[in-house]
Amino acid sequence: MSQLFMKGNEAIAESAVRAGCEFFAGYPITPQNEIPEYLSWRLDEVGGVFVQGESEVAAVNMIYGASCAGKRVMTSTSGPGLSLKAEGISYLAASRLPAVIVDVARTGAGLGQIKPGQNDYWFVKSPGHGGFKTIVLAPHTVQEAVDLTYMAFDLADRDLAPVIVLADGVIGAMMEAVTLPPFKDTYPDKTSWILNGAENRESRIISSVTNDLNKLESFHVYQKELYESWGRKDVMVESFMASDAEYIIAAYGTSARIAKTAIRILREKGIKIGLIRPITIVPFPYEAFEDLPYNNVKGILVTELCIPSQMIDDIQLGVLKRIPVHTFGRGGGFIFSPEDIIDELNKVFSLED
Amino acid sequence: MSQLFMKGNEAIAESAVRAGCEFFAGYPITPQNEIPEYLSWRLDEVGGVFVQGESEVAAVNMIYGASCAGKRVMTSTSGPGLSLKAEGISYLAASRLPAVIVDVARTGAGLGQIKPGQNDYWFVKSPGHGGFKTIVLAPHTVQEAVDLTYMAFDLADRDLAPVIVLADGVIGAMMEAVTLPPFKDTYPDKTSWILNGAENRESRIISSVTNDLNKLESFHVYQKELYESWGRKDVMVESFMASDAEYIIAAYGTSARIAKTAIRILREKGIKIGLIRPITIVPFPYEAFEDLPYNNVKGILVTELCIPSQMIDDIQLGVLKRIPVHTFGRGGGFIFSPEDIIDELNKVFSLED
Amino acid sequence: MIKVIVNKKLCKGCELCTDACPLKIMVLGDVLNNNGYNYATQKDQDKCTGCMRCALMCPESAIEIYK
Amino acid sequence: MIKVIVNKKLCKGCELCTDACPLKIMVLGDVLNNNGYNYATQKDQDKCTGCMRCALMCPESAIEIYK
Amino acid sequence: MKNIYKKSSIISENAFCPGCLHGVASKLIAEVLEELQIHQKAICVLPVGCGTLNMESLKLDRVVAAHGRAPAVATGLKRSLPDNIVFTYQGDGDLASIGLAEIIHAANRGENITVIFVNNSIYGMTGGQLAPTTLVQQQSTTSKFGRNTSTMGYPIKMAEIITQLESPTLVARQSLDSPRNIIAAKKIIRRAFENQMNHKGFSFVELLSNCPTNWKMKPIDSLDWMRSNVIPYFELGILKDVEGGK
Amino acid sequence: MKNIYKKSSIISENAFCPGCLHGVASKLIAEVLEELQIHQKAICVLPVGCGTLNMESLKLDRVVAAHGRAPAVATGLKRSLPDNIVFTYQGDGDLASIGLAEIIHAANRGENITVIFVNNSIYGMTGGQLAPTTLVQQQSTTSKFGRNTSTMGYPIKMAEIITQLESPTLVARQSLDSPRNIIAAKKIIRRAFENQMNHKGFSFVELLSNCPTNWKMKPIDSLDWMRSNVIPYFELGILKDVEGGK
Amino acid sequence: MENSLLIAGFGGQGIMTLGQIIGYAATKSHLKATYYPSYGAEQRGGTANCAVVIADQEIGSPVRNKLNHIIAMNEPSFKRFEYNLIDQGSFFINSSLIKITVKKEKANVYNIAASELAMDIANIHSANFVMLGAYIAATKILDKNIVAETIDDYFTHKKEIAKISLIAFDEGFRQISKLGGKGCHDTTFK
Amino acid sequence: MENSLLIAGFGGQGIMTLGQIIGYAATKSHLKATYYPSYGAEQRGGTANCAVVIADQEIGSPVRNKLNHIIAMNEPSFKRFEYNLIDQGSFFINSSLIKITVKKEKANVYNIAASELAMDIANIHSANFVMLGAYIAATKILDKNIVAETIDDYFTHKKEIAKISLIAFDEGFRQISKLGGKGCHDTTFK
Ligand SMILES: Cc1ncc(C[n+]2csc(CCOP(=O)(O)OP(=O)(O)O)c2C)c(N)n1
Ligand SMILES: Cc1ncc(C[n+]2csc(CCOP(=O)(O)OP(=O)(O)O)c2C)c(N)n1
Ligand code: SF4
Ligand code: SF4
Ligand code: SF4
Ligand code: SF4
Ligand code: SF4
Ligand code: SF4
Ligand SMILES: [Mg+2]
Ligand SMILES: [Mg+2]
Repeated sequence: MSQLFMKGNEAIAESAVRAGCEFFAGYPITPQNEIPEYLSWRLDEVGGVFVQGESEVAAVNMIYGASCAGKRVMTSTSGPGLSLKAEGISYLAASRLPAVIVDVARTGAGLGQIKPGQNDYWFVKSPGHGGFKTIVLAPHTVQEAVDLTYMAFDLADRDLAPVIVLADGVIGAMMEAVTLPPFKDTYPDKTSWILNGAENRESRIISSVTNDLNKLESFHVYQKELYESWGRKDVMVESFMASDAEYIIAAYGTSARIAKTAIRILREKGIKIGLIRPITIVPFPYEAFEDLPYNNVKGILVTELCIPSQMIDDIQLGVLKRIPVHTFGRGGGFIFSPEDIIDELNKVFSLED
Repeated sequence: MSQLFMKGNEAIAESAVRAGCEFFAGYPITPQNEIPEYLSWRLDEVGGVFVQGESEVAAVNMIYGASCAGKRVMTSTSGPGLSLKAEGISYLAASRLPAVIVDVARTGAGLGQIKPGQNDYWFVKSPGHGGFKTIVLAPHTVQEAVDLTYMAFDLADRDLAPVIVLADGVIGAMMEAVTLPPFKDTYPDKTSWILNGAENRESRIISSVTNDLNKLESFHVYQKELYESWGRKDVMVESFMASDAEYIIAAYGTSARIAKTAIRILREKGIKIGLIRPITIVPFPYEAFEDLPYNNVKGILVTELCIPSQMIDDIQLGVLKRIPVHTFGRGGGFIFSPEDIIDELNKVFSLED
Repeated sequence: MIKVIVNKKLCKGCELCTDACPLKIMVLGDVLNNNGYNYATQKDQDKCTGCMRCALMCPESAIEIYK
Repeated sequence: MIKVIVNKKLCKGCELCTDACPLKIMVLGDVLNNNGYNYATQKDQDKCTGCMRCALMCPESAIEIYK
Repeated sequence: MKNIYKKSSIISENAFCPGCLHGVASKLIAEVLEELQIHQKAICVLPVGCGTLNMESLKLDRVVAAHGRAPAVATGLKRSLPDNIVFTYQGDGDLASIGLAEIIHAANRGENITVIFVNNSIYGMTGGQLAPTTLVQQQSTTSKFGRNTSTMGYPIKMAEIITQLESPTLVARQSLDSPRNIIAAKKIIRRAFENQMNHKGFSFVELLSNCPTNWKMKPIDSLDWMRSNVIPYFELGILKDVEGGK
Repeated sequence: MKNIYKKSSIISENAFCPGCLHGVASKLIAEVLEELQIHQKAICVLPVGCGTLNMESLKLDRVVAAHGRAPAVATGLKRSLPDNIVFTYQGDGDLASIGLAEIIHAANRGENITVIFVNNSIYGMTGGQLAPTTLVQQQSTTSKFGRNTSTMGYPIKMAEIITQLESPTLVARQSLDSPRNIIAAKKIIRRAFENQMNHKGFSFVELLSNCPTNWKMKPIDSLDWMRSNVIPYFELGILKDVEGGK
Repeated sequence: MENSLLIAGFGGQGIMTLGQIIGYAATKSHLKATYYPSYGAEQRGGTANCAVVIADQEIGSPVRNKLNHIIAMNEPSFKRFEYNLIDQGSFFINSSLIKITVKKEKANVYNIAASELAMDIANIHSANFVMLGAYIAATKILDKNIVAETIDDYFTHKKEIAKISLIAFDEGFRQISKLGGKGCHDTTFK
Repeated sequence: MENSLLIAGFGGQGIMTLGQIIGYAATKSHLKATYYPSYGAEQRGGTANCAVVIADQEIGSPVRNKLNHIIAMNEPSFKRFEYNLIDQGSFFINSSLIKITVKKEKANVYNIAASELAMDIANIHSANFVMLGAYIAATKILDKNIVAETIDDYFTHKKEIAKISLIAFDEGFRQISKLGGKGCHDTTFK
């Protein structure tokens, strides 16, 4: 497979095309603009449909419609746009419609700044009203962004549910070599539930509302079981130099790759340090933290490109306060360097003393 | 003080008026319609302003504007509308604008059902993009809805931040006797930051964006400190018959008052059971669970009017898996009865055996 | 001959047909149907011209007309 | 007498003034300012009629005119 | 004997209040789709509002859109299934208030869909609040003393606004208050669906309706009120009809 | 010597690209506010878009609204501070796309505010995507082969739509491409603020502008393009002017 | 004391009004009370119901599935709630519209031809107040005069309705007082 | 091997193009590479910069604050990043626009009058390629021919620009090769 040097956003877009995405609706927002820009001509080439929605609200509801028709659908956005899609994502989840939603996160609440940040972690854990969850995949390289986007379509179709790919401004804007996946040629059969006219069959309804409260409650029970099943079979986590580690960095996405450099530097100095990197934010790899060798591990540093830490609670649900857990982050769109992480480790754990 | 038999929604509205709310913008949605309906004439009586927004998005941005002018402002909604307000709430938080947001929760994601539910717990924990939090107050009686709404305005002004009152369809729709608080006559002085024309002073800007990344990062650090300060001084929790309890029910809002009836019934049978009721969802009363007498308490049942449980993680962050924690809920808009809770307790703890 | 049949199960007693009938021969009866509505009936079948106004107006499609 | 003064700090060398000047006496100079722009200057002060077209057009309000 | 008027086979018992003209709007659509023999190709995008109640009674493929977003959902559907017949059924709160951007942009893009807009001058489903279409001085639960134009503005004329746009090919307004107008309404609904079948683009049919429950009137009185207040303000007729389409 | 043209004291160095007419729109507002002596009462509601860049350079009380929501924010401000001068400054993506419902409803309610609408036919800030106002066949980063009317519709004429509504009292369109038009634009901006001072209600001024960066043209070429493409489509003039107001 | 009552019937039968008036009257009587309307899609046409709890101490759950009293105004609600009545609970039945008999054992059943009685007084719309009168007479849960006052207050701007409602209320009260009278018979311990 | 380069200058000086071309060329050379543009509000007017990391193993952080190499095209970026250069790092300076001297000790400094040289070739817009030539010549981090090929590919639809860019690239390369030549002097270990 030949390697292409590609921008993260464009690689995500091309991966979606190869995964069989036939319908994309989006609305411009930095730092993800290359996704709609690329798809605006690329989908046309492969016979798909691109629509620039009049807003994020419209865009998410357009993919809602196209998903009803059985298409593989995607939308992408960043922070403020994700807020505007909250209602639509909730509708997708409640109507059991597959869809892929890409969030290329930036920093800060409100308008914030278009600079990168890992600020949407809390939000994507339940990105809308009504108490639902979606699978959230968090790539830390362009290659992984490609692979997870590709996979997201399959997960969405498997569960008939929206799936979120949570990238950040660094992943979206950077270029890196990637191997693109092949074009998908088989897709799950959706003929049993999609809307395409009630010809020779009973008419159907796709709806997030029902007057049959028992049916609604059954759906809530189903949701509960679905989320539990994710916990059993869909957790993805990378353990990097962590098996003998006395200190653990917990990080996802861009901050994890920065942490890797820090770890390499420290390992060269003989310090036993490793990384546990959640690849799925939902379902969260609690077990990776529950099952740490607590006789050996002395402490954990959670590093994120945001302030305050948003992952800390999930980590503690695994660690259960058995060892010290510290947090380190930069806000305001600043990106910490490997050296910054090393400094912080020295500060909280007196590593190199 | 005379007692009035009032509908929860109207009581919340009148309490807001007495707290000095001068500007309300909303959009109809069941089960909170009596709030805007009441305020549509009531605010006029007291010289305030009521605007029916063209949508929830418009409504939240209207209060954003009025808050810039230094007014005490409120909006109210239910589930789907809260999703649409996510971006605006994030802007309020990032622009440091005080505002009160009432969510009278219903059941289900998507359109769901207008029947009551406690389905927005996850969502209100970070109701928008960008990694921010708001104080969330959760009343379990109409009186408490009145008191917490009244208090919400003061908290919002103290922190220059949005505050959420999380009620549910039962609290909103039911009638109960209340004692209304007096009209506020003094308010915090906001002249140092509001917009009212740069006359005899420097011009000002209210904004959630700044090109000065250091300033933005300082704000993120400030947010972190603010949230930590809430944890130290703003936690509210009710402990009901819990001091000698061997079994604890953890519940908030309507499910807590149902639990109280169940507890009274069981106490009459000599069973040592009590309730820990978070009044503030954010900041969550972790300590109440951390500091349980674990030599005495045998188990916890979390009861919520939703499926799956949304409060369980917060409880575990306090309990740290030291004793069994079970969850019980009804979805689909069903309301469990005290007897249902008792049955569940018997099932999981063999209480009455 | 014209035959106007009101489906009493569907009728909600709204009286729109009684209003629409130019001859005022559609009326509400005294008896309640299962949903608690006094349903419509035609009181003077012979006069009916089959103009269909009643049926067109009925929001419940409760009126069928035969000729 | 008319005096046209370009604030070289503000000028972004967009040439809108050079286009707007009916006498084409506004031109960009060779020197870069601090922001890296070749800024505008008036090359033939005597011809200037003070019509203000250059100043009206300037998005930077970089042109002041004295009479 | 020959049956000269019968219930369309694609509707069943509806859930509207007694005397609500939503019932008439819905049955006309059912009749037209059946007559044109396109009911097996049709997909109905329902709104959030009393129109949602059609979800139990219209026997077509249906989807319930988020409040106001039916035109966006219809866009996604129609672009995916260009050979199906896609239409939205929307109320005035849904279409003219929260969903204003969506309807105007779908119209402006010239989506080849049909929009049936049931304008009853009020928020029916939520209990009678002011709608953008509520008449001047009309009372509602959020305009207790009547619509005050100085703070609430004037009733929005959606058909007129849509007409302003380049792309739409058929824009009309009819009323459901009388058998005669119902016949005219059916005719224009039929035209609107034929337009879509002929790939002529965006059609918009506004149907003036009532809400006896929230107008707090007996159904027959609500018709009188429509005739003396609603219809004079919202003029009936075909506002735009581009022959041949685009 | 007398200074006959100088920089308004309420603007400082702006952050727009070289040759961007946002600079002209902003300076005209500054000049008018200063001339009317209302700059100390004025509150500017900025959009999300290149107009946001005014946040560093306009020395007035300012607030940055969420993308498209400036009219809602202005509603909240003006209803709270009826004696201040409240205006929005919005781009075409902001006002005509995501914020379409907000602008139309603020206009329909007749809010006593002034709206300055800088229409540059593109999303400037985000790097040149198709806007609702992008001209037919015009290229953008999301319409690589030009605006295709059959899928993207036609450029929306906002001033014409606002004119349809009952409440607005002044609606006009001018262009910033030439000194002559700039003078006319300033005049109408002044009228729009006077309107507000006189409590006449909603005023809407659309200003045709450029985006040399994303049109990928030299600034002076962008003016030519405006003259030969933009202005012919978006006709200049006063579309509505209700004397005496309400 | 803690008493749970459910009132159920068609939309339009004044179910909610009744529940609220009982709540107001209880508050006036210095008792605790909650009123909870079951709102929902079902209101259009189908059944409407509300729950009223009266107690002398803080009320926990405002909704109960063990009911002390039921006022049933039509058949569907009769059927739906019959088995929620506790043993020894009281069932107030609008016998004008409900032709089924109570299957539940150990219930106090009061059949009141409320719709007919209301028709005799003025119109069918005051049937709810007939039931209220009967309910108060039979349960004595609230003082008759306080309830009457409350009705008067409730319709303070609708004097005519107040008058008719009070007559209907009295009539219902009378039916029980004179136990065994027309349209009312006590079927205790069936 | 892991090498971090920062390229900085005014917007419009072709900073991003340069970074991308180095990334493409590294990929072509079977090396790992990351390119990360600093995007942001500052792009309008102010400085633009991008980070390029080249390595023979998986690259962790694409952004470094310890830089092996800096290419500075204007003064503000010179000032901003000077102290991020590691000891023994190399500093490539467009001496046409930067008149300050490097204060940092232990740096290899290459002053190239890139803007002037570019002007001599065609126009100021190819100054970046002059710098690229110098950079490749001095660091030998990539093969000259592969970089030249990459430039050609990059402007595949803009033959004219490709031609000029290659000439500029060669010129920059030549400046370093003939070390000590016009506009270029090595100030190692200042
Ligand atoms: C986002 C959102 N906001 C508000 C609501 C509540 N809601 C339900 S229906 C409705 C409006 C109904 O009015 P209209 O569209 O005129 O339809 P009608 O019932 O009158 O036919 C509203 C506001 C909702 N479900 N979702
Ligand atoms: C909710 C939301 N969506 C999208 C964006 C990204 N965004 C920033 S500016 C802009 C549009 C700018 O275009 P326009 O309004 O025409 O202003 P211009 O820059 O052309 O003056 C967009 C889409 C955002 N900040 N927030
Ligand atoms: S119009 Fe139809 S529903 Fe109404 S009364 Fe007549 S038959 Fe019955
Ligand atoms: S068909 Fe005509 S005349 Fe006959 S009942 Fe109906 S409306 Fe009356
Ligand atoms: S118009 Fe202004 S900014 Fe542009 S070149 Fe002239 S003086 Fe400079
Ligand atoms: S004032 Fe008129 S003539 Fe003088 S330089 Fe400016 S544009 Fe030219
Ligand atoms: S509430 Fe109004 S619009 Fe809705 S069904 Fe009833 S009468 Fe019709
Ligand atoms: S991007 Fe376009 S609109 Fe924005 S400042 Fe630059 S030229 Fe102006
Ligand atoms: Mg309506
Ligand atoms: Mg624009």
